Amino acid sequence: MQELLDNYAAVFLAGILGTLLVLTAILASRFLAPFSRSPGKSTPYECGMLPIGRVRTQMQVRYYLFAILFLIFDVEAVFIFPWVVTFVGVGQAAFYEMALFIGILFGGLVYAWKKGVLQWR
Amino acid sequence: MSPEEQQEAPIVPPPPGSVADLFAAVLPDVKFQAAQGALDVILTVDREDLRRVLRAAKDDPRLDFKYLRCLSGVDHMEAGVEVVYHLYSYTHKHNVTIKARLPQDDPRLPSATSIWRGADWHEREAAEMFGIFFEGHPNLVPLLLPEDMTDHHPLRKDSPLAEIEEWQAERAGLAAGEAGEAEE
Amino acid sequence: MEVEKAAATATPEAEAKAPAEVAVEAAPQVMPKRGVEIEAERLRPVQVEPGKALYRQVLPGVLQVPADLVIAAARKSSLWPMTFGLACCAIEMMATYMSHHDLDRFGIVPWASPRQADVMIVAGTVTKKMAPAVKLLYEQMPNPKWVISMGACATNGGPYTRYDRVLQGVDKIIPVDVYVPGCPPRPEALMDGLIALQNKIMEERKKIG
Amino acid sequence: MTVEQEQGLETLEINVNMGPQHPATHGVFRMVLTVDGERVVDLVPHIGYLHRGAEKLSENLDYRQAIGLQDRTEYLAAFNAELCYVMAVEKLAGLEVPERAQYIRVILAELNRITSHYMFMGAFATDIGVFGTAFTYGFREREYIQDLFEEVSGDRMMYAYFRPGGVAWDAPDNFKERVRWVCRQTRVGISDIDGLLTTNEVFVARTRGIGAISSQKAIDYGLSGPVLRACGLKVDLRREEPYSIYDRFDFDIPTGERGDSFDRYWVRLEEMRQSVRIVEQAVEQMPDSGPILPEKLPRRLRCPPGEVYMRAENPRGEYGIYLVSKGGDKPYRLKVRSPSYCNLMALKEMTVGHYVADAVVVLGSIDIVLGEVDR
Repeated sequence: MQELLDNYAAVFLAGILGTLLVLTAILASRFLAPFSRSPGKSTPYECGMLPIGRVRTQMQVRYYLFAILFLIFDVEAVFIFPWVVTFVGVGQAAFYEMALFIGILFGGLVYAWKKGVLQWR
Repeated sequence: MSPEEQQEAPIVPPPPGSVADLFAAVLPDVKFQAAQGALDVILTVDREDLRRVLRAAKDDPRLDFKYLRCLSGVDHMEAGVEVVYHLYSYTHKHNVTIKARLPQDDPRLPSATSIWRGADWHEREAAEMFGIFFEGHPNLVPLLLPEDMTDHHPLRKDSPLAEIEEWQAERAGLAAGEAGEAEE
Repeated sequence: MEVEKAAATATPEAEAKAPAEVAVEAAPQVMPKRGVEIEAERLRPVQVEPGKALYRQVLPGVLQVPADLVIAAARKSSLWPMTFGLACCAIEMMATYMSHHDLDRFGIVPWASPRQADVMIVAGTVTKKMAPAVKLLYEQMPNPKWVISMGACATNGGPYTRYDRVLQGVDKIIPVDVYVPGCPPRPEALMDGLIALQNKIMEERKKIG
Repeated sequence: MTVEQEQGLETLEINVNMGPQHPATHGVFRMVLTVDGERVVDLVPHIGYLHRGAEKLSENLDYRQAIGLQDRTEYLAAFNAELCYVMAVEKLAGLEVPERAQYIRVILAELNRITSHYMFMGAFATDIGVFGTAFTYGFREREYIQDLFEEVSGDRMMYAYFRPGGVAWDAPDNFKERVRWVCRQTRVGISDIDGLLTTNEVFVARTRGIGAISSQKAIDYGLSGPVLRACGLKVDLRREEPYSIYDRFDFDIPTGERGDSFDRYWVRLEEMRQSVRIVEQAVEQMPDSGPILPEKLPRRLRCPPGEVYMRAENPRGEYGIYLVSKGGDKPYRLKVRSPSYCNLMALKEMTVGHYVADAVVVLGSIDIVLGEVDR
């Protein structure tokens, strides 16, 4: 029970440090920088020119496909990280399970590739 | 230098067999005033038949001036505004300079963009710098000056140079000079 | 062809148009008559409010002096200039960034967007058509920000000062901290300007806040 | 303007403003791209953000003073611009340039072409995505050549060293050894960049077939220089209308096949090698001593009335000086025919239909210098 608690203590500590880092990153500039508001500062940056056109434009539908594909392989990477870290002590079976996991996702990628989603028509 | 000292260039007739004779052969009914410049032959044409001359210069196989080198405006004050076309042919490897002089009060000229696509910006620049109006130019909007500045023609001889203004940082009190120290 | 007729003028455009003429698609707009006076509004100097940092109000006086020192030392040793090359001085500025005259050792990293930049090095001639863009870029930079006017053109118009379309000095529209002389200034001169800016930051640490 | 989609979901077109302050526009060039998703549908270039009136000011400077403005107009290859302007004045005034001065001029002009192409290599590769590496290579090599320029003319970029009739003062005594050393160093630099980029698979994939233009269209638009030679035309002013002493050197003219961005890069790379060949031949043939200015050069040069359109082969294309003189010591009208200005007219023709990322590549491949575009 004790080492279980220790494990969770480590995770808990990592969580605190993570949020602390993020908070200082955000609040430090708010706290230290002499902030001054001006009309020009709030306009979106367009290489020095006043912005053209409207912000609310319907985007191309193809961007959605790229976003979904990225999401899938990003989540896959999240699952691979813990596996890689504990790879030595876990034993043979984990390797084949992960191979199967990656194989299925690779199948999805091949399907998307053949469908021509990766090409910007 | 004052206008009195300005002398006109002496008209030196071009050597026989030069481009001027080719032009005379191709367009017999157009009267050219030919002269030999430092490098190429210069033909001065009236404004009325300029378009036909340029069209023939490009399409006629004997002339074949497919390459518009440069199109520039020259302001001769009372003597009017002059538009100068420098043409070159890659096949015959010969050059020509075609000039058209416009009266100062009515600087109007048919556009050459339909003949050479490369004339587009040259004409827009000549238009905004000298106030020449090119008829038939698809988009005669100032190019080097801001788009909405249409009555200022800097390259004209009568538009003056700017005076040297006082340097900001020396003038006391203006924020620009002492921006470093934020006011207490 | 109808466009030609629309623009047919008094001159006897007599002969028939050659059919092979490329149809000119847009009608030539009649140019709106607008004068030079609209420039005045575009060239008005930028309003500058240096703004007050929170830690100055919260921290008691005795703690502010070391805080200022640390913050100013941090700011001066990581100046991020916005790549704002206008003309010939930009090539000399790039030569200064590159390995031969390396600026990375000062912690100076050229950055493309004004949002993360601290210094705006105005390298080149500021024309009146470019002035609104310079003002907007300066406003879009977060405080604290500094401006280095590199070269004679940015300081007072340089060799082009007598032309009426050139702004005689960028300090007519935005406040300038360091003027670097030269046309173009040598890389060593620009480095000297940046070091002068660093010293200026250290000297004025109490005021910037 | 909405764009119909196969699935019936119509999307609006976005106006992307690649404005005056942009890392990929090589200065203050602005183009408004109308973009349908990733594909460029329309492109409107805006120039004039660096219009400093060099032509208007030259009308109020005498012939020697206007040399400084020519350097600042074409600031990447100042020697070539000076050479073209100075030859125009010599043609008008009928001055004879002594031998040694001609050789010094050709050597410096060709070396300046190499520095300009180095700058192109760095900027073009950065546009493609080889961020920084090619820039550091290019600028390292430029420094070697700029050191030589500084020894000869006293300045790194704005030389004002050529004069109508020759050069201002004689080159230093170790000029020949220094030029030979710089040529050896340049050959190493060229092979570095060649090895880095030409066979780089990503570089070729990003530039082959992008921004292609046919040779008829190129001539119709008035393109010149490497952009025109990339379309397969063997056209070089140093060979067709040899000016100065270019007819004494043998060098060949590299041409591309398809006129796309890779060919333009490749033509400039080969041109650098040809320039080194020219410089090496020029150093061998150069007389060791001799006058550098004609004897009877008047203090205040007055040109007889007349006009001339002098053209020279600049790194970017045909750089022309149309000089009108009405007597007196000031030019009456000085028009600079800038190659980048003419090459930019075809930008829309080359870019529409490609992706947004390729618009940056096409603009980079034309290699514009804004001082010369806006004059």
